[in-house]
Amino acid sequence: MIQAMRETARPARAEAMVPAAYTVVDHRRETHDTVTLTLLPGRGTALPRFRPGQFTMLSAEGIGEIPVSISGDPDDQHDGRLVQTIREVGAVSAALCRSEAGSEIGVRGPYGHGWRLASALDGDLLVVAGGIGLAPLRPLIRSALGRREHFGDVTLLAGARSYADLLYPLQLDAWARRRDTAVTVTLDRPDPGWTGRVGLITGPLAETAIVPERTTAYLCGPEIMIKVCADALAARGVPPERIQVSLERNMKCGVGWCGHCQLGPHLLCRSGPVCRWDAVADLLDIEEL
Amino acid sequence: MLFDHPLPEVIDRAGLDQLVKLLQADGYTVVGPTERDGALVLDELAGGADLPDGIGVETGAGHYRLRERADGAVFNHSAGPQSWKQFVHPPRQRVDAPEPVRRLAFIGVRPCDLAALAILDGVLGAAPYPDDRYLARRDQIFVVAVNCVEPGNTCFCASTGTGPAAEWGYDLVLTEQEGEGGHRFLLGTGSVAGEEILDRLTHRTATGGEIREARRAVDDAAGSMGRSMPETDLRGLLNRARGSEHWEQVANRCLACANCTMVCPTCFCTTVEDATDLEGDNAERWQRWDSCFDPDFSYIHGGAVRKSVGSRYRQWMSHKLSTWHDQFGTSGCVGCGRCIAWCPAGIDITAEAAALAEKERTR
Amino acid sequence: MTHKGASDRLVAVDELARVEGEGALRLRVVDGEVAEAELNIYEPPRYFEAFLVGRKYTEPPDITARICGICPVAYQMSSCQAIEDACGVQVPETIWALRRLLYCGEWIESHALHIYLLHAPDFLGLPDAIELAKTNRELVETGLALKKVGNDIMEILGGRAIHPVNVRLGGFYRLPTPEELEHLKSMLRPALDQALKTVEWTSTLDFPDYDCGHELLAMSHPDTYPIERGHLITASREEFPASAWNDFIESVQVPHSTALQAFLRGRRYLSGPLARYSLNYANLSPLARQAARAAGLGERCVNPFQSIIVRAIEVVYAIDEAMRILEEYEPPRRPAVDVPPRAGEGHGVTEAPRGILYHRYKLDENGLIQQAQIVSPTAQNQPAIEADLKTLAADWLDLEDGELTAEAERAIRNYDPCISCSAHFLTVERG
Amino acid sequence: MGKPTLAVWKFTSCDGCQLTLLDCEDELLAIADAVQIKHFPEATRKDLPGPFDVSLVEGSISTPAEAERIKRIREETGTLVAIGACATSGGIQALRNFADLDEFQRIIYPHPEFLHSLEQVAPIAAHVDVDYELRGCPIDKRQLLGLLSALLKGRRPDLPKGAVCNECKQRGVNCLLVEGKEPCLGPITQAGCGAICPSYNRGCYGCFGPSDSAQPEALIPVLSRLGLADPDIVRMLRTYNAAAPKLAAAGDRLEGAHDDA
Ligand SMILES: Cc1cc2nc3c(=O)[nH]c(=O)nc-3n(C[C@H](O)[C@H](O)[C@H](O)COP(=O)(O)OP(=O)(O)OC[C@H]3O[C@@H](n4cnc5c(N)ncnc54)[C@H](O)[C@@H]3O)c2cc1C
Ligand code: SF4
Ligand code: SF4
Ligand code: SF4
Repeated sequence: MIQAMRETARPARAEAMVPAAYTVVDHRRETHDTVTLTLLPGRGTALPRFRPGQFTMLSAEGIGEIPVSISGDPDDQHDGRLVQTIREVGAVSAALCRSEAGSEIGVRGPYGHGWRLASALDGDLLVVAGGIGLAPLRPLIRSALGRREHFGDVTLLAGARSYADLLYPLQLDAWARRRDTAVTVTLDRPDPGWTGRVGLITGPLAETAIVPERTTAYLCGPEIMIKVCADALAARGVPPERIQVSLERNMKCGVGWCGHCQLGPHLLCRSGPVCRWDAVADLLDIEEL
Repeated sequence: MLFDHPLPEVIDRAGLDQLVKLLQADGYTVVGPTERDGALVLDELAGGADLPDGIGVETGAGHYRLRERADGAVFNHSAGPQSWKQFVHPPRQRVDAPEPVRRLAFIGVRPCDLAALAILDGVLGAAPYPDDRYLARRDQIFVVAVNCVEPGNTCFCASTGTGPAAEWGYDLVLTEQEGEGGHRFLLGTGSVAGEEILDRLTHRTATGGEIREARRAVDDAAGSMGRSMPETDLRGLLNRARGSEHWEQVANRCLACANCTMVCPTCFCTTVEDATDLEGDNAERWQRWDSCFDPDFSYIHGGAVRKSVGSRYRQWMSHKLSTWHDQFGTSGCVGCGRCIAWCPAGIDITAEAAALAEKERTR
Repeated sequence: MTHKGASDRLVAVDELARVEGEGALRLRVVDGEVAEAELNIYEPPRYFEAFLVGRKYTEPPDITARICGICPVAYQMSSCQAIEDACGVQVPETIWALRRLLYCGEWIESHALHIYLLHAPDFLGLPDAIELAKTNRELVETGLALKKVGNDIMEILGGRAIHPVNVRLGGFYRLPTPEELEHLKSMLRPALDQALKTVEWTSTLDFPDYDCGHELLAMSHPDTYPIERGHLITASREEFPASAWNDFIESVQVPHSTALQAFLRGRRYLSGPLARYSLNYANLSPLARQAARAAGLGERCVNPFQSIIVRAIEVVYAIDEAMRILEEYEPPRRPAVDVPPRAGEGHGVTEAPRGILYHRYKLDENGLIQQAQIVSPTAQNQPAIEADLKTLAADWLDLEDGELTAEAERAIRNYDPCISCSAHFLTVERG
Repeated sequence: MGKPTLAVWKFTSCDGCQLTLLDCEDELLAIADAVQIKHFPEATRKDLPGPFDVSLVEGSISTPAEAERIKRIREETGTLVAIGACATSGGIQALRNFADLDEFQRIIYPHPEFLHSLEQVAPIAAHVDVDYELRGCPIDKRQLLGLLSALLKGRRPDLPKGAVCNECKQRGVNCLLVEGKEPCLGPITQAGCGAICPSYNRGCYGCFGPSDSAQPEALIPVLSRLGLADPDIVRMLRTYNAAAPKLAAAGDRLEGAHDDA
């Protein structure tokens, strides 16, 4: 290998890989393992505006960088704020969850294809969220409710393991109190005193009345949940191109250079994470793709 | 565009040394094939004398040997263990600190490898998120290509449409000739920078005979490739083969050692790791080559997506020949044959493609 | 509970610190006399000699290196020599030079480790070198820098410092490049100064007056200080070649040890720095001799406490010698000569940093090992260590248990015992 | 908050892996600054009681007393790291798992009754849970430092699971197998050493043990083509990590194939 560093022309940058410094201005514990951070950019480092369903790469310095969806309100991006909800599953997510107000973290993005809402105009929206999957769906719901008059029925089904694991319970309550929105929450393991639904999300989904030709569905959660629900909806006649799912694969760069997030023809950081069901249904059927 | 050039010029073996010197004088670090530990590797050349005169190679599946040539040819060898990728997309790089860029001159880039550079340009250099580091390095490279007149046993660029003639993407292009008239190189230019260098080289104009001979040699090369990809729609074939039981069969032979991805001139995958010193200050972020054969490559919380070796081989081959089209608009394979030669188990991508095609035909 | 001055007491240290491997120490005092002094070697046996049987003759250099992470080169050199001897192969001088250079690396590393990290704290009443660094960081840094130079030699010549990979029968897998050798030279030059300073510093320590009365056994070579080659000599002027080892040395198993103890025609004996120095003073380099004189040492030194000075002198020698080898280096024509197998028996003996290491192999005509015998330095020194303990302890009976054990541990550390390698060797069965 | 505490333990081994810590000459004092060393007999007489944030455990379990001791250490340890081939697969002494222990003892010792050995030499993970493993005979210094700095920082240590071949290619070392020069276990051996042996023109002898995806069965024909006889291949698989299940199984099958023939 060549060692000598002879001629030095202009130094190379890797702009796309260098995170912008953001400050944590709010640290809110959602559940025992999940935290929502509100981030503000440092001077002159604000990133472009995000769209619902997009994600950023968040860095904990010296620990690592991971993809995290944006869970804030797309209509409230003043000062360049970002709101992100992180579940602690490993070293980097744990370090981010520990980031108290005032600390700094690195942010790149926003990246990826988000939820398509324009194509659902005048139709019904069906949102199905499992666990942490509610986080990337929240900006979508907020966006839709902010333009409520453009849509027909808006239905949200959210599943969680237990009440303690349920994300944004107050927010869900507030949505549920709206007359123009139907919200159903189901728990795998009900707590004593829980009067709501119990069991997998497929139960309420089957019972939800839909007009397939008017419905656009938005799904996010564990891959197996996505598959079962999307298949059920397709079987009930919702056109696969109107079922949108947000998928997860390992991501190291978020910008299409690292090759990790492939799902067959897709680089999920670019053509995803939100994909149309017709583009991925067959792929998810294949084991270990 | 050797043959379209109004009149190709000719330099002799000494002219090649002179070319190396001129490039060095212009501040380039000249990199080219040279012998080390029983293979032709790509390394910095002190001068033209480091080029492998008279050394040929004998390749096969999982097989590579140097051999002495009867002639003094410098560039008639193929499928070394390295590719130019290592210079434009190095095995390890820090991504959170600027890095000085060297001016490199590549000598002896074969057409398949020119195509590979073009593919990397499309992967790493393309909008909306170009890799500035890659582009900065790429920007500083002077390319001396060679037309291929002697394909090896593992070569199949004719069937991937990426050789044996260098079409574009070079500053200078050489065609090596031996025999009557001595050892010489026809020289064409592909850029202003190339023309400037040519002006300073001792050269003469090529004769009609020499040009005709060069054209014939390259044409012959197209017909004498050691291997070929089956003539079928590979993109569709691999698409349809996702569920094939063939992957299991390959898995019995595959070592999952990642050699194919490391030697491939277009495989670009990387991973990123943070590092700190013991005090915990001074964080650094490093990118290094990764491989779809690595167990952690597809890791997401809860476990890897591709656990079996078969699924990893399927990922690799499908990406090269099929899904690369979906992602980057071209095939990811340029027919250089490195993955065949440098697979310790001798697994051959052309043979596996043929086997898949055959299975589909007989089903 | 036992008390100082009690006429019957038992003092034990279950896990000796700052020695390589696992050992314990037991002193039993009966009627105001030291009745027993034992160095218990309880390191679990690893049965090397047994599983070497049936392996190929090319394997012992790598396999036996795993007996000891502290002196792998010693194992590689003794085993190469023994097997080359069995196969009747002579290795050219150019390769011997490289082997000696590699071995110098191990001496420098191992001695620097012992002087600074294991032994020095004893003289200063500290638990370890880390405490020492708190008051004298520069000193510890000097020690670490010296140690590193030893490791550099092993890394460059051997591929890595512990269990080097580059050694093979007949020579090496690959020769060092000129750049690598240049790099070594540049590392060694400043190290020589550090080594001389080390001798000076060790000579200022306080040493109890104590001459051990052991027989001495060391290697000897007509032209050089013994490292990787030579025959055996004793203080009582016996001389014998490696091939006569088993005629002179006998190994005995004792219940308190997984190591077999070695005796020279029934006598306990000492091997290692003191023996080497006292029997080979004349063959030290002028610089090393000068350093010895400046440190106030005579041509003979048999005070085990002063072994720290002798080690420092040997570090000077090893650096000096490494520089000489590098100056005179001529690359061998090939990295290794062929060593075709044949039926036979061979012996190899070299001077590991802490003493003599003997290997013997019996091969069949296909080169499969039929029998292996290894005698490690600490197995040889164990009887001498126990004898020292017994003698010295008589003077310590007034001490508290804690102080007494500290003194006893110190007496053991004088020998830089390597318990990892001492456990479990020695073939007793013949044929 | 006090400094994180570190303990280094030895079981049946050669001391080489813990020596690797002392071989970090440039970093040793920084380590001593960053952590409190509570137990490390090779380096200090100090011996402080647990709990220990991190325990580095060298060596395999080969006696009943060791089997007891490792349980106590596990109870007192936060992050337990097994270091080296002995601790991660049993090491070279596990060769006795393939032989008759009684006979082994008789070959070496006149009085085998003084000895206490377990029937099988086992890695640490066979007796207690292990959080991380550093492979190698011995471990690699950079990996050790990387692990320590990662644990101090709360980062997942970067311990690649792929084969040594990755490192050959990234360093620009030519392939010995493909060039027909030397048998090499690199394709089935876990990366981490930096491809030391191939860079010295020597085939990897597998001291880092089988890689996560190792397929010894796929390598056997490659080695045969280089002219190795089956017993040679069995010996190659069975040396420093003989008891690693994948290697042991492949060796057994190859040997079995012979017994049948
Ligand atoms: C597009 C996208 C959006 C996401 N949005 C969120 C979100 O809003 N909230 C949230 O809590 N989590 C989200 N995740 C998952 C989150 O990225 C992982 O939980 C995280 O990478 C785990 O990293 P770790 O270091 O904490 O854990 P470890 O399990 O130690 O992971 C080690 C490494 O593996 C990789 N990895 C592990 N799991 C995943 C994964 N699921 N996806 C991608 N890479 C992974 C990462 O490179 C990580 O550094 C999202 C993932 C993707 C791909
Ligand atoms: S897939 Fe193989 S033949 Fe194709 S470009 Fe890569 S290495 Fe060359
Ligand atoms: S030399 Fe060995 S480790 Fe290196 S690439 Fe070849 S097979 Fe793999
Ligand atoms: S190449 Fe193989 S044997 Fe050599 S050090 Fe690395 S893992 Fe160990």
